[in-house]
Amino acid sequence: MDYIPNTDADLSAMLREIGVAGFDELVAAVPASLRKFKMELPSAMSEPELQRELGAMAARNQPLDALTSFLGAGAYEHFIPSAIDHLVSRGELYTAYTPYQAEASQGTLQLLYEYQSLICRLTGMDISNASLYDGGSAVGESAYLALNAHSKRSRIVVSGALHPEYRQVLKTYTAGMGTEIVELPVRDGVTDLDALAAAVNENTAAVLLQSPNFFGCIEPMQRAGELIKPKGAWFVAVVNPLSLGTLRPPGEYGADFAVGEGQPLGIPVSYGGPYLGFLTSTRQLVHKISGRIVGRSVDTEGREAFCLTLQAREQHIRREKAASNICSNQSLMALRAAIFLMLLGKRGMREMAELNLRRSHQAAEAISRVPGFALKFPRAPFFNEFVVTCPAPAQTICDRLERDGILAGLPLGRFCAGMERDLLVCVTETKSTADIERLAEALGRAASGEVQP
Amino acid sequence: MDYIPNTDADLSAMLREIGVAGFDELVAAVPASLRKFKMELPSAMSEPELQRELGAMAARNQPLDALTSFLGAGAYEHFIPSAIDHLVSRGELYTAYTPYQAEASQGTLQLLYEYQSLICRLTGMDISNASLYDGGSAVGESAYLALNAHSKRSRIVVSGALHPEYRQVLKTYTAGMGTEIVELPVRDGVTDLDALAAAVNENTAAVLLQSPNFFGCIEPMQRAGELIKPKGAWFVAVVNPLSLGTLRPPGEYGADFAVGEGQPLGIPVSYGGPYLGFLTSTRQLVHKISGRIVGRSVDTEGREAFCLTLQAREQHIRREKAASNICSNQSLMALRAAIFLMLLGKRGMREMAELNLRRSHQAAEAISRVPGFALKFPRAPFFNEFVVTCPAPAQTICDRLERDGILAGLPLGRFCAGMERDLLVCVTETKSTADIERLAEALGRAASGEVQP
Amino acid sequence: MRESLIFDLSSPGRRACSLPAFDAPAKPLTELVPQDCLRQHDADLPEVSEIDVVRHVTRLSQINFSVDTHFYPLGSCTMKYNPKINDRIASLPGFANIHPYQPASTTQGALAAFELLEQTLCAITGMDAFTLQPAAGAHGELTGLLLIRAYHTARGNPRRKVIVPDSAHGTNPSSAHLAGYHVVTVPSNNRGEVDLEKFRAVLDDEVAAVMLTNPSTHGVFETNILEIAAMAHKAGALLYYDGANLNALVGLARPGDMGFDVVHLNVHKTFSTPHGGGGPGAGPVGVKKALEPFLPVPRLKIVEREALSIERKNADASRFTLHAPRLAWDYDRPQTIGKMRSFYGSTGVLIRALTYILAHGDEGMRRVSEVAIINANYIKAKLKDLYDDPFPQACMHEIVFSARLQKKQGSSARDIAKRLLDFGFHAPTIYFPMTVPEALMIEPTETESRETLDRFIAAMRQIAEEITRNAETLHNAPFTMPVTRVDEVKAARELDVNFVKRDA
Amino acid sequence: MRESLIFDLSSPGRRACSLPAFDAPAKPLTELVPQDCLRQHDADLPEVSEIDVVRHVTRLSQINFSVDTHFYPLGSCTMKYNPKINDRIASLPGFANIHPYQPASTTQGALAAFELLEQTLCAITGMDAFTLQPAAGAHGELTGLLLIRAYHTARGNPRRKVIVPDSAHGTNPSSAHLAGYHVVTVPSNNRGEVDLEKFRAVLDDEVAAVMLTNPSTHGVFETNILEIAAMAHKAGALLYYDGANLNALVGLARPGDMGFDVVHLNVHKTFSTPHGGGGPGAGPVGVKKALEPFLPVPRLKIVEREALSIERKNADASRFTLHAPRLAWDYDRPQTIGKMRSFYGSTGVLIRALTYILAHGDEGMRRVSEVAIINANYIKAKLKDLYDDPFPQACMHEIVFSARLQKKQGSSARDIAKRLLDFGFHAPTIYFPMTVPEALMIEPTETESRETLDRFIAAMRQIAEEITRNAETLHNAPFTMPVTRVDEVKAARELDVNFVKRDA
Ligand SMILES: Cc1ncc(COP(=O)(O)O)c(C=O)c1O
Ligand SMILES: Cc1ncc(COP(=O)(O)O)c(C=O)c1O
Repeated sequence: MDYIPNTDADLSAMLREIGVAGFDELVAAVPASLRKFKMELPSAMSEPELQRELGAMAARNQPLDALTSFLGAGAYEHFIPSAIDHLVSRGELYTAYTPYQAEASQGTLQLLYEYQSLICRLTGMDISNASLYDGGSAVGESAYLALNAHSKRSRIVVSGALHPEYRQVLKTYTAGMGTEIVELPVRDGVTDLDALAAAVNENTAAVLLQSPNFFGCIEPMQRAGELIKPKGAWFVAVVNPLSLGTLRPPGEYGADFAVGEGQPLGIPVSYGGPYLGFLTSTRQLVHKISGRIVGRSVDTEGREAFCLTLQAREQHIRREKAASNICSNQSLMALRAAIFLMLLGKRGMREMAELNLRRSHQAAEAISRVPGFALKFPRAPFFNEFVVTCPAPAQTICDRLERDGILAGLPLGRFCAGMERDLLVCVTETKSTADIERLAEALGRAASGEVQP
Repeated sequence: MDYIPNTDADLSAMLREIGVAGFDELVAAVPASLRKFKMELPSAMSEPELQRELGAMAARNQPLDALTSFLGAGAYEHFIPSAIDHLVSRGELYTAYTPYQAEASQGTLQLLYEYQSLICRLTGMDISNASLYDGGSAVGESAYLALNAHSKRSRIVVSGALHPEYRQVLKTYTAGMGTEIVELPVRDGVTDLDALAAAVNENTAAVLLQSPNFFGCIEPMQRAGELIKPKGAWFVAVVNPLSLGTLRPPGEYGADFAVGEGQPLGIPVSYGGPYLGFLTSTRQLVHKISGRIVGRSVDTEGREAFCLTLQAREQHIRREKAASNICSNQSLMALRAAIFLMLLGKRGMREMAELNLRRSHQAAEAISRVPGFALKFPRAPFFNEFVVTCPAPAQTICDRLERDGILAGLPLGRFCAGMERDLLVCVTETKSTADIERLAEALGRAASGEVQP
Repeated sequence: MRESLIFDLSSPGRRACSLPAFDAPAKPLTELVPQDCLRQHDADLPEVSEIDVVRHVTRLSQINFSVDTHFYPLGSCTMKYNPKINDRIASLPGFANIHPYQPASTTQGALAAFELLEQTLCAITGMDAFTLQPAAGAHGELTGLLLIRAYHTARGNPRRKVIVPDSAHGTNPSSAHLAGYHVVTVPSNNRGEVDLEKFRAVLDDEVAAVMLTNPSTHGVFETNILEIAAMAHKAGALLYYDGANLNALVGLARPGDMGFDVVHLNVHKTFSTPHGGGGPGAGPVGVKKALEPFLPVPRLKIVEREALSIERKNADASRFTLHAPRLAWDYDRPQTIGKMRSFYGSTGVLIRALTYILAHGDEGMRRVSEVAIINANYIKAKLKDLYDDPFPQACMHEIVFSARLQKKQGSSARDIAKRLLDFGFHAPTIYFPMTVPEALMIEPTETESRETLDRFIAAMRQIAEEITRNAETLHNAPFTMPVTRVDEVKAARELDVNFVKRDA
Repeated sequence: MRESLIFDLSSPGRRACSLPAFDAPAKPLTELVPQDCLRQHDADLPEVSEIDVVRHVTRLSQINFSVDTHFYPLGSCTMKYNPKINDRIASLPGFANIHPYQPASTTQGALAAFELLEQTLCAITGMDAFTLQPAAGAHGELTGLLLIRAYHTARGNPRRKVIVPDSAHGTNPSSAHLAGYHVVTVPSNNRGEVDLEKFRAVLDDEVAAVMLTNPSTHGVFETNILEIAAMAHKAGALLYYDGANLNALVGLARPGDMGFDVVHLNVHKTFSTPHGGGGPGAGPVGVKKALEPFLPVPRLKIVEREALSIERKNADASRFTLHAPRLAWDYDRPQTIGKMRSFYGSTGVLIRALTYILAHGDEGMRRVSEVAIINANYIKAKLKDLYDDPFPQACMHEIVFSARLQKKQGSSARDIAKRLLDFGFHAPTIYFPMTVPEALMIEPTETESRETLDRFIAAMRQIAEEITRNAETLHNAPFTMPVTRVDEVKAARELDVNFVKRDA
């Protein structure tokens, strides 16, 4: 099955018009030695076969709606209003390219402008770009920007409670830059601020803190900011945008950049992608941030009109001098987030964030009551995930619950040495009281099975 | 959860502008005694709750993609190209009303004109309306038209091999018309033509034959037509439109009306509806057919333009003198069928019909080889379904196969007295050789289990 | 740019779909079926690729008005917003991909949904039982009248007549005729209601039914409804309710309580299922106990008892759970009228209606009608100085103006309708009801905001103004649509309803 | 009619979504988290209803050009048709609703899909291993260059330089810079290919990599590619392939066979995943064996052996079956460069690419490139008399014209681009590559029909004609879009990138 309208007859006629004897004449420049290979792809499938065979492949996965999942850790199961899929599946939106021709792309442009404005309102920041790839790469990108905007500095200080995958991206991204990465210890679930104060020096380009952090805990961002500012380093806040329905936004505690993963805003978990990296900054840094930016302007008749702006920052103009190489971004995901924010609105965002807060605290209480289980960081405030210490290796507990169709959370041993008994549990608004009770009971059963040696 | 933008504040302001003290003043005309009731609907659900609870309700059904089904009998599992859903889910199409205002509805109108033309090409008839409700009601409707177009005649002759539900609709529809319905016997799977010749008289308004008929057999339509014509009765052919990819179309054997169920053309089985009734006729009968019809015309500047036409036939103008009461029809389903025919195209329709023919014959052969099973009507040609006589009650056989996730077909005892051992098996292009082998094996097992008393 | 006909896009050999090859030895077709059963030439369908079809339909869709793009105040049609969750639920494989003849053991979810919908419709209308089988309003009417005929027949005399008011929708007399009845029309009085005296005059013991809609198609409440019902019942006639206007009444009053014996509902109106450019809809029919035995087959029956709990306390907001009994289809109903269509009903449409009702709940459904009525009266209040308002009382969910005054100035209801398109509004229903000259029937529904209504009102006022200044120009409206006014006379005279390629 | 900003549609108290109530005793929030963690004022998001959002986005979408509505010959972007089956497969709950940290036992289908895609990409490119992690082409470049750095570092010296041709896409030098390299530009010769002598001159043992795309952004094949590869390898440099132009080569020649050591692919170009108005795409990176140890983590590993059979014989057309081995993620890769993003890749995008590849199969994929090349040469043949064609040889899948002649007459490439919009065609890429003055880079792709190309050619010819007659008028093009030319200077000077309501 292909999607090629031209038939052999069309092609022969066209080759005649081109004035060649055949296709091979057109590609005579390709050395003959290069043309002697076998691709050995499977033979073609018709659409009914694709539906059947790839449907069967999908059926080898167990989707979250067939399980009860308490997994989070950077990818969150949330309510997605049906109108989002309805709207983003419109061909005019999802089969368009980057809006280079403003006059033929006002739909995409206005929606991206609205996305930028909505993200600014949510984060309290002044400027947002039109998207980056995802949360992890947004962290990497923020390092590029910070280093670029502080061209004389080469140290980056990062919280040990930043998502381990994000930390890994940060290191990978900066491998060629001669950057010194200093990792701060975590105490009681949050970044050690004394260590922070000690680590930030005149050579520090940026300090990266995540809140809620990898362990679900809300960091003392205000105080951290106060320690960072006097040293002139950029304060990069990595935040969960959904949490900002109820938590203090980075614009209020002095962040210079706020970045993060936009997936909670109406984007399916989809096995890790495509997601949405968002990047915001203060007004001062507008010429330093990367990625597409849409501006509001007028047309020759003075009517409101939108176009890409500040392109002089970008790779296609600045080339090797650009602060970033980003070209294609995640527009359609930004559109999902924008529609999500429009639909949830002022009240809905608060309610949804509060529901997450309440459900996770309800679950934390319920689990704490299960003999053998305890909150790892009882003093740290948290949003929608928290760490539980188990009476047995967390992986063992999870394996047991999996048999009942429950994904109890993420065993932390894999990421943090010494935390083999710790489990990161996420409880969003998708979970009911009954789900939480089921989890607590199942944990109880799994643990009592474990007590006997 | 409601979809009402106006807030209480908006409504109060509006009531003030209307000049009433409150809502109750607006509805003062409603007697107080009528307002004292309790509706007792369940309390409101938010969208996340709807997704969860109605999702759970849907999950209590076993969809065909989780089973291997050989059910047909008026509702067929066929390949549906993905582009259909993509296109008909566009809001501009599915949230529009009947195109009363032609200038604001050219999209719907042109597509319905194309639907009419496509159906004419497929059936070989001259005229098609823009849809009726479904196959069963289309048969009822054809009786109204026949009786109306032959106002002096009151007998309708109908094949006993017409789908039993359609026959029931025919009787129900004509209950108030004083119509005499004569049912023809079936011999060897097809309508007894001698009986037909005997039954058609000068008082006969119409003869209804289905091909392929309820038992899957292809009727001798040509000969039937030759018997009907001389008596001046209308020859109504009830046909499966998909079969016309390879079978002779009603336009070639002299049908006056061709009607039927359009569901095989890209419409999901959806537990029986919404489906698509189609209605076609010869040019001679154009003023006699019912339902919306779209015509091609021009606008005041001479450009091609479309509008509803021949409205003088319809209920909103003729009222009690109209031949039909149809108002809303099945436009969106007609659109699905039109897109299906565009996508399958000339070659695809032939290939798909042939695949059905081949698969069903492959299955018939395979089942015939299973000890104890035999084709009921070995001499009658068939399209994609056929009747098998089982070595035990067909219901028992089906119940056994259901445990293996196979729906073996429709046990006919329910519809036809004396056919308790007969099973109507449908095999469309969705079935593979492996599926057919699985069915044959399972039948073999079920039967051998049965042989022991 | 005009969009070509799909036939003009066709080019030999192109195709959009391929199919799996037949993977077993393929005999010649004529060994399977006789040659004379087979088609000699392929049907002359277009040969195009997928991109052609997608562009063709996408572009055509863009030149349509629709609820998703425009305010659509089409009277009697209740063009409310169609929530997207409804489509999502209806297209779950558990609903969209089940066969009507699957064993009940594999379709309990669908049966439960039907049961729940029947129960909620009973609650809303005050009727005792519902059939979900009819495919649309008119189909529901025919069902209802055949039920009435069966009822009277069972009592010895099917009776001969059906009374309908002069303001009735065309489907009412038409349905009555198809059910074998003679139609007697009763005129309206100057308040737009049934003229009670004239009604009394035509009511006799040959009247099988009186068909009304309430509010009437004049948009006003039949204040004498209880009296009419009493009179009809006294004469042995049944009262039939055309549910097209139910959007005015939900939670406010119930046809069942007014004395109606049979009602049909248009779920594509009151219950928000999309109209699809003409359909599909669904027209469930509700009846009082006495008519239940006659309902079409099959009916739902409870095989194993267990409460069907659709209750969810607001107070403690406990989770909604459906404790469904085991259900099955019952065909064994000796008094049934039979069947109105294949299978059970338009499942996909009915699931949407159920989703909508469950979303709103008791409070929400009540609010629907309240807001629909306020919105209509708001338009009435803001336009009645410029457009003739034939009935003095408050309207219900829609308002019927007459463009009599504008007609005198040289512009018709049609002109006004066409001109409205230029302002980005769909036209009201025009020339219906036939009792009102130059009728403009405006139904805003509850899903439009005050701001939208204000913009509509401003447009209507500007049009009235334009007419005062120069009525002539409106004859050429609309000015901004993809086509100018379409020649309907030519369409009917030089009938072209099936594309035939003109030879080159 | 202009569509308002969503903020202007907001009205206090309106809402589109409600949420379930919290069904347990609700403490004050401050008992859960300290007051100073909480937001003091709600974020100032719009308050609108669902119908507002649906109308807003639907209407805005209608004023976009897109592949689904228009021919989009945007050079270097491969705006081919996006098959609808791909979206359907990607949105199956089995793919769209699985969590990246679910146990492998519950995601074998996804792992098998990744494995199969890696294998097919290897087959198409002639590389030995692929990572699916990168999110786009530029991201793939950065990945590739970091791999190259790791490779050289492991050999003792990361080296300092990367050579790119002057015609390279901006992302190439930019990516090289971010990977810590100094960029050396090599000029093209008059056939649009790398100037071999100049290349030799800059090649030394501090060159880590040479980045090329082939066909180059001039749309022509690098005939010296084997020689370039040999020279680079001899100098110890690696060869990097920018896969943006792979649509010319599938089944025709493979970068792996040409000597490329690292390639990235743009699945949103060659493999038909929709571009979404700017993204998401995906940029898988393929490498030769020697670089495999450095690939980002995690990698797929086979836990339990069993052949992964992706073979399906054409001959007997036996059913395609995937015999998948048991797969898992492997993080234990000591030489890895680390991670380029969270999790594994853009699953939803990758599934679309896989669906596309399986649909075409071996033959079909080959035909893709053949037709893409014929279509481009057809345009070249039909326009080269009017538009300057800087390179004499046949082009590959795209053709770069220069509007030099038109510029002399007073119209720029930009004017031509804007005027094309009026004809219902998206504009070509303009002013890229920078090596061609007034560049018009036209890429038709294989999914456009000859008829569409003919209409486009006619439009281009008419525009050339218009310029000859009156170049001035084109300065005001487009004339038929929802807006006239947008003031980009004002946009940058009076920056408004975040809506702030002007006070009344
Ligand atoms: C008052 C009234 N009755 C009946 C009908 C017929 O309903 P349907 O179109 O669903 O058949 C309509 C529809 O327009 C109507 O407005
Ligand atoms: C030649 C070339 N290289 C690289 C890229 C960058 O790819 P992406 O936009 O996917 O990051 C592009 C995209 O336009 C391109 O055309």
